[in-house]
Amino acid sequence: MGSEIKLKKKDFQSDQDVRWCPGCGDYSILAQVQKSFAELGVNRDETVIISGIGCSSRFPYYMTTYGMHSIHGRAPTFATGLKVSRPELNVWVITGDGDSLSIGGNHLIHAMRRNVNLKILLFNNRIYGLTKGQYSPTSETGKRTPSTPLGSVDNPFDPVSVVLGAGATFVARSIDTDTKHLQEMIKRAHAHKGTAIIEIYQNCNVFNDGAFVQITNKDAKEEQQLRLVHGEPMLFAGGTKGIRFNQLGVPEVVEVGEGKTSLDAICKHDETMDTPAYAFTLAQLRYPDHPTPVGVFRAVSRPTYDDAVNEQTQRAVAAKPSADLSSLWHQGEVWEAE
Amino acid sequence: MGSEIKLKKKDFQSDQDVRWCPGCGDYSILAQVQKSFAELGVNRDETVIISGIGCSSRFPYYMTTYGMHSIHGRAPTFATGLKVSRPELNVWVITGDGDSLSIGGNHLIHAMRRNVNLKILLFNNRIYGLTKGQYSPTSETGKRTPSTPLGSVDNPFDPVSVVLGAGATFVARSIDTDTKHLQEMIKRAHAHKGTAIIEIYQNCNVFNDGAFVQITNKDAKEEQQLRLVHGEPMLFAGGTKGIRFNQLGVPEVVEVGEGKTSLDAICKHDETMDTPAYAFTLAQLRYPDHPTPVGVFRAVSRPTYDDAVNEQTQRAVAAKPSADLSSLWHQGEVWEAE
Amino acid sequence: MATSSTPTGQDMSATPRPIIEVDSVVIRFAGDSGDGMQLTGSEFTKASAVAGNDLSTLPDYPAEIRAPTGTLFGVSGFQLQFASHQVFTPGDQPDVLVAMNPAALKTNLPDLVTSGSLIVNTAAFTKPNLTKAKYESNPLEDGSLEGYQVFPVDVTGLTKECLKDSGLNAKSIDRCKNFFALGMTFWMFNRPIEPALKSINDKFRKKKPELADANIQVFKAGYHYGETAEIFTQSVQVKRAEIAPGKYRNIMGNSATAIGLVTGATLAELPLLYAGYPITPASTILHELSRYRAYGATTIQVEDEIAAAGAAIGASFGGSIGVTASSGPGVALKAEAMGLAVSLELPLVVVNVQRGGPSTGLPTKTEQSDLLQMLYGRNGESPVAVLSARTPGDCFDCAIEAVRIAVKYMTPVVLMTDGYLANGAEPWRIPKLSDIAPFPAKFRTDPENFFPYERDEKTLARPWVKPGTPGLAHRVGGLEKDALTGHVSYDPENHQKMCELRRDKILRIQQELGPIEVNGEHEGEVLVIGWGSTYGAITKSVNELREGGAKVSHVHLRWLNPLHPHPPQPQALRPTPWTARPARSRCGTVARSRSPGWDAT
Amino acid sequence: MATSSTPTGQDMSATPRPIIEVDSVVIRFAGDSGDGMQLTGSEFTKASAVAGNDLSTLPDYPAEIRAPTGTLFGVSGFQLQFASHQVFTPGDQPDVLVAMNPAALKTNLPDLVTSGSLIVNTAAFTKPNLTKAKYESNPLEDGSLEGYQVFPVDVTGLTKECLKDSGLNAKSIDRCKNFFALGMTFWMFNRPIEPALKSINDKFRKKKPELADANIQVFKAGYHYGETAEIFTQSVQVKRAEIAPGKYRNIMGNSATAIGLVTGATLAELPLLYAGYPITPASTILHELSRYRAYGATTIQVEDEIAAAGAAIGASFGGSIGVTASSGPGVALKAEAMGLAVSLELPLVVVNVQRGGPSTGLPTKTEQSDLLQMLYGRNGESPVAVLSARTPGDCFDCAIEAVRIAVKYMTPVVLMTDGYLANGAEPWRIPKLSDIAPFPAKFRTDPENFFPYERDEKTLARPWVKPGTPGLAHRVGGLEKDALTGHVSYDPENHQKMCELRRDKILRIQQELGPIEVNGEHEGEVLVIGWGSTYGAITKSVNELREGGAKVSHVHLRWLNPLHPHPPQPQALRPTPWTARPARSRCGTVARSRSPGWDAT
Ligand SMILES: Cc1ncc(C[n+]2csc(CCOP(=O)(O)OP(=O)(O)O)c2C)c(N)n1
Ligand SMILES: Cc1ncc(C[n+]2csc(CCOP(=O)(O)OP(=O)(O)O)c2C)c(N)n1
Ligand code: SF4
Ligand code: SF4
Ligand SMILES: [Mg+2]
Ligand SMILES: [Mg+2]
Repeated sequence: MGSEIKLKKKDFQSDQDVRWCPGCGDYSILAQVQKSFAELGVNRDETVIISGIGCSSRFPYYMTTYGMHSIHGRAPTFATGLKVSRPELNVWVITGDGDSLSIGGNHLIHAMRRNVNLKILLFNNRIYGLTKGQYSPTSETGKRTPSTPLGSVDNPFDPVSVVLGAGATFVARSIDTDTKHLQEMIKRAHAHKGTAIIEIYQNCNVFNDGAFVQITNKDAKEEQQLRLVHGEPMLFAGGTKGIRFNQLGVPEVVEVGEGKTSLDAICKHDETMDTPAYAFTLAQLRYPDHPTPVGVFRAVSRPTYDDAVNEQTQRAVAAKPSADLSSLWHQGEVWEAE
Repeated sequence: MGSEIKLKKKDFQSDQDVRWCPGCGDYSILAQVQKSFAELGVNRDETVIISGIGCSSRFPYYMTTYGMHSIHGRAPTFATGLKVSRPELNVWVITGDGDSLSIGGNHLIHAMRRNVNLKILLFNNRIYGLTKGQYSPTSETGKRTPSTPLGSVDNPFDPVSVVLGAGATFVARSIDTDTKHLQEMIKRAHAHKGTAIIEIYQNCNVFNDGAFVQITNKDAKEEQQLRLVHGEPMLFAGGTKGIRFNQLGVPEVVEVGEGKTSLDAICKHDETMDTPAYAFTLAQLRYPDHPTPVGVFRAVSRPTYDDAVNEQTQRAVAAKPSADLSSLWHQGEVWEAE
Repeated sequence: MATSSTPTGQDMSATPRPIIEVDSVVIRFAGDSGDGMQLTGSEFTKASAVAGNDLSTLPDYPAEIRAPTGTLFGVSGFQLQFASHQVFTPGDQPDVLVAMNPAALKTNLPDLVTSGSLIVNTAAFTKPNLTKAKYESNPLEDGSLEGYQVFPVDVTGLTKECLKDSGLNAKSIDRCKNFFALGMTFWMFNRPIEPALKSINDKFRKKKPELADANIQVFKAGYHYGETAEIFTQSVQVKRAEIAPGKYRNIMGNSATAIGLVTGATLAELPLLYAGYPITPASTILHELSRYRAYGATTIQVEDEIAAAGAAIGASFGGSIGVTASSGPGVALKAEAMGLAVSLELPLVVVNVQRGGPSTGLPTKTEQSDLLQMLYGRNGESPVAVLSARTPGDCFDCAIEAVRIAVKYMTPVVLMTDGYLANGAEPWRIPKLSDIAPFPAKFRTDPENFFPYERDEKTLARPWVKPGTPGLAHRVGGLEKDALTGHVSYDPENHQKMCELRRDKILRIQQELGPIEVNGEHEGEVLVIGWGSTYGAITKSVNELREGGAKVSHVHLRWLNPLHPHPPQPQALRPTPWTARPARSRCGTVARSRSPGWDAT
Repeated sequence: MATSSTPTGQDMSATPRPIIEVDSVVIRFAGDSGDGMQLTGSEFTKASAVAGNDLSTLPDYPAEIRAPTGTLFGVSGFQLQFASHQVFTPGDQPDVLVAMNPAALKTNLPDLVTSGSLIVNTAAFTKPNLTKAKYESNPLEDGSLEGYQVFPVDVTGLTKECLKDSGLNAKSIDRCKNFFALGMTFWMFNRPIEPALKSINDKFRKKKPELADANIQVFKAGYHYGETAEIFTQSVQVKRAEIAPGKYRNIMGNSATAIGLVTGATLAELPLLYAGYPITPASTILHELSRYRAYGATTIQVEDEIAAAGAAIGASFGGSIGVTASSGPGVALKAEAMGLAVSLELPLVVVNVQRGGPSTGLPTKTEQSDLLQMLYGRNGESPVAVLSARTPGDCFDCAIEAVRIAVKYMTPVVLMTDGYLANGAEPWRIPKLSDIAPFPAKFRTDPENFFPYERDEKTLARPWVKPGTPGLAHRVGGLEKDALTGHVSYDPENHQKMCELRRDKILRIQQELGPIEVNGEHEGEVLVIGWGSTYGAITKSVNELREGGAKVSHVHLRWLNPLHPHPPQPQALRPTPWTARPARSRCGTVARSRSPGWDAT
């Protein structure tokens, strides 16, 4: 379908009214996806966006691609069935922190394990938006919400650690309002062959306003964000600080510059490291003790599930060119009655 | 219930016929649990064993404690409800690799995140035993089973990595036939406050005979098992080899001894490391490239979910001594009609 | 206003004014989601309740959390019927509509009664707002409102004026305007203002004292505006309803369910463990219960509905009463665990706050279409007890009953409510402690001759044993089990016996039910059989028909499994030539239960 | 043997012997799980089929994978009825029992007909085995077998003797003994031995050639033992059954389902995606389908039943026919996803291979107790088409029909089978390609005037669009949607319309059904209505009663939703004074479907 050329952002905007709260971080994410798709020259008719349930999961309605607004937490299952049976399609999954990590946690980790060629955008606002503000599996301990008036008592998941533990081949993190970075991550995910997941820090101005403000606000940004760039030393705070691994393999924050740690000692980011332990180690860097990594944690290549299944099929077809209904029926002992 | 003293192993054996296949690894695990419970002086009447569905999940029937053989994959949910409401009970979960990591993956990771004071024994035979031999989420890629005659195409989970990604506080690995070690791990799990999980390599002699033979057989053992002992250097192969972390934090196998790497350079195991990245790194050591770690990967302390919930309750009760039905009913605007 | 009115000349306030007395009024507040219509409606409700009216309410939220301002799908409404007689529904068509913007007018006007009263906030009828509401011309000017009694008021402007010295910013000031509208309606319907003042104060004083003052000021301004501006030529009076003496409060269905559950657990002398996963319209049960730790209720929010059912069953195994609630799609996920509870024979309460289906359906709309799911939506023969609430306040009684039966019969009990009951409110007569008999749960402690599946002769319940009880350690599971020992049994005769026992145990609940209540004659021409929240609508219609002389009777089922035992006078049901079975479902879902005696319905 | 026998003097083998001719025989092989009884049974089945008998089989596995040897719960059985006439069931009571050890004798003897034949392996009647089987004395010696025709044979010893020079170890030799027993029965019933020899060869030659030789040797030894040892005083002959001419093979229900699904997909010109999660007794559908890649079937084993349903629906969205199968507890988990498929209006086939419930229940035993779950086990009004297979071979036709209807009506279709059908076998007449008309699926490709929920006039199906089709990109979801555009709609009138459309679409399937088949008169005294695998049992009983002169008729439902349209001759159903509705469930679960015309049943 190479006929559609030079699509613009607005070509990806459907005629449906966007129904998120004014000010919601979802608007920017939608815009960046539309913009990136336009720039990537994504074919609308060969793209399918599948979501679960949640505010974020309204996403497919606002795109001009094929789409399915499915059921809560199960989007990866629909996407897997679709992708295995139609590997040529471009399949994206939209999910929230509740959708993907509460009810849908199992499907998420299995998608990672299988490495189905899906792109997953996880809108993490650390809250259940659609059901009006209960705490989610990524909410900070002690959070007071309508369902936890005394404060929640469970420890949050770190989505990046969870998917790395499950064997993810591409993991990135970005921020709703960081339009350029988010576009870059979307494009990187698109380019990856295998399951690609981007955790997107998203503000819910109604139920969890300032969800990530300590990391994303203008003043804190430089100190609090560690921009991961493949091959580049892990520097932040305008290059005055950096990350170094100590002898136990534990990353430490050090001051960089003359009389301090030299630039050479700063670890150079390598998103292609074979062991997931490296990315996992970075994922433990967290506010307030450390700067929060943003960017691609891991991007490695492994055969995809859909490819493997379809290669098996091709081999099976080639091995049995005579397969037809008649041979299907006439298996085993056959006898004739007159 | 301090009255029952000096129980023996057989006091934990119920009158039900054990119905596993002769030769199944489950027999030994059952025996080690019974033995350890006897030695620990576990009170049978204050112990509840909850299982899912699978060969291994028949376990509760064979014990003289309280027990529940629940439904497939959901044992942690029953156990969580029980433990939160009856924190004084000693609650154990028995599960298989399919039960815990296929259908039950989500409950498993949420149990980890919450750190409910449960002890989970994961019988990993890398196969679905009860349903007659289909591949499981821990089966090696390419495995041919009745459901994958062309070989499975998905990558296996490493249970230790999965639970570490989810925030586990106590993680160990042991082997069905290594009776002493398994007993030690059971006792360690019992002593841990919080969710404790032991992955137990278990042989299924009927559908996956020799599941772990490369690691567990007598000849390979020394070369293939890395015994983790807190505070001890990570040595194997009779002390001739060891594990050292390189500058990127990646563990390497080195030869130890004169003219080779000195013992001081060998990493000393620290199960109490705050960052889960350390244990996660060890979990990446796998056959055939590395010796497989056996023992306690991680044992750290974090408030338990059941304690936290019950402390909140105590505070709430203390803050509202007048709480009774009448005050419950008379909330909000009340008026009188005559 | 639903009934004929008689003008009187009563002097109710400082300024003398003509007062019309009517039997009942239906009023609807409609505006943007951000306009505070739910708050406005509930303040009006409280005042009407305190004024002694009987009433019934119905909020109508948009599905979006915060829809963009001014849009048609972002309109939020709150309807209330208050009357000097018993009220069964929030009313069909409003007599009075308060429309805060064009979108609210557009979506709500079709419901207003002919020549009904219409209060509109003129300031909101701007070009952009009209466009968003898809009006081509301004309805306030193009004559399209002819036939209604229109009261155009610049609510926004008057609010601004009133708060110009408050020091509040423009946005905050604008957000006070609903209290101006509320004040006007208070004047219009002669509501006592003190409770509202107190309530506003309570709501805002602590967190935002400046808002408490502003809202009170605006509210009074609205009230006085009604009094002085003379745009309302008369004030309307609805007398106190004759209601049973006692203490009252307003109650919404989900609140009633929550406090009913706590009450049930207390009466059973059991701790309550509620495990939930949020879903509209069930979530507020979780929210409310989570405030009742001191009352013996522990709530946990878990990863999904399966975990919620599992945790509740685990708690019941431990000797608590395990409870979980959800709505249709979430309850569907609990099926397998409920089947286990049937097999384990443990008490469990599952509340289904129904909403529009199938699938995600219409999450914010009500429907009664999950009955067959609850009766039959499990594998195997897996009977559970099912009962249904009929009004918001009735949720309280049903919740207690659900706990009582679950514990007494060692069985899962399903309580059916719906979005209409969950969010609707009515005045609720607060019971006296002496009204309700406790029903303490009994636990087996005697190890002598203990068999986990031995049965109580009367209830067929098996013994409940708390883990920790010495000498009673035993194992239960989802495999079929021996009818006495509970050991796994594959024996077909035993299985037959167990299936019959599980069925019969549920049928035994019939012994708890008194004679069937019939509204009307036991013999007649038409018998209407209903269940759930259609109660109000059916009662109203049947009463109207009966007043018109029709021989219509009404039976409203509380229990759906088991059904009521053979009605004592079989002619009550059998000889009716025509049986209507209304339900709030689209294609007439009807209870098809297996209790004997009801085959003919 | 079920019917009267006439002795004849035919010469069938080298040795002349008296031959009894009978109409039908029921034989059961029983032994330890490790004794190979399933293999023995299926070899005997094949030979009987090739000999031209009609037949029906029933394996009976223990729940344990490998129960300890010699135990009562470790007994594995295989029963077979073969006859010279049409056979409807595997038979109630065996005429012949082969008992390989004391436990097998103990658990199976009660079923043997009075004076039935009993072949026992005497070598297994050792002290420890007798104890494990809970025998206090040896039944071979204590006279308790009086009344039966007992043939005591030292099967173990004779096998050992026969293989003493084979070079096999003792364990391997012991495992050959079932072929000795098989050989004896072949002689006893005059089965042709060539097919068995070929079959044993095929089975073992490749992997273990030494076993192929040993088994053949032992099999022949058993056959000759029967011939020469003269313990069987006569040989029994069951003539060919008169069956329709054509090619035949034996087929088990799950195999028939699997190849029926592939056939359906092929006829619809669609790729098939089967997503499954193992569960007894459904797993073998997954196993069999996973061998059919070359035939257009892709199978994936996923993390749970929810994922399986989701993946199947995702595939259907992509233009494949998505299929999933499970048994009760697993199907319960699919409810929510099935509701989505109803709302999306996509084709989907869900097979429920029923087993004993509730909960985990009796996984290895059959039951027909999930019908109401399939009809009603979803939130909201969520109708799906439901049909049921009646015999193992019928699973093939039903699977094709399920695919055809799913695609034609854009709806989920549930196919009900059960453990009895799944593992039972019967001779199956292999269709000719020309017998079955293809029904190619149509995909919308025209972007002109495209509305995702526009309907086909005849079927009410919406258009099916493959993602990738230019100009037809559209979005679907589980929220209620506009009846034409498919956009989200909260409008109550539209919802009413959609609920009715979804209901009517299923009702339209009635137009696919021919006139209702009645076995017997259209008017009579008793009408038996059945569904599913009770077909054989009902047919047999009804035929017997009819032969006895009773006015009994039988209607066997294939479709359970919709039910068959108003039967053309209403008297067929209506005026029967008594209607029996048997089903293989304990408390008589009965179809309660909403199709008009069936209310009176
Ligand atoms: C089976 C089921 N359970 C519960 C719900 C209710 N529900 C809808 S969205 C949601 C959580 C939304 O949170 P998240 O995924 O973080 O999305 P957000 O709204 O924050 O974007 C819940 C609990 C549902 N629709 N279906
Ligand atoms: C809901 C549900 N789905 C599927 C099954 C069938 N089933 C029972 S056990 C099992 C897997 C067992 O594997 P595992 O957990 O590894 O235990 P093992 O038998 O190997 O000890 C499956 C798929 C079931 N009982 N319930
Ligand atoms: S509730 Fe929060 S996440 Fe949902 S639309 Fe509103 S701002 Fe966005
Ligand atoms: S099948 Fe395997 S896991 Fe199951 S009891 Fe037998 S040997 Fe053990
Ligand atoms: Mg969220
Ligand atoms: Mg296993």
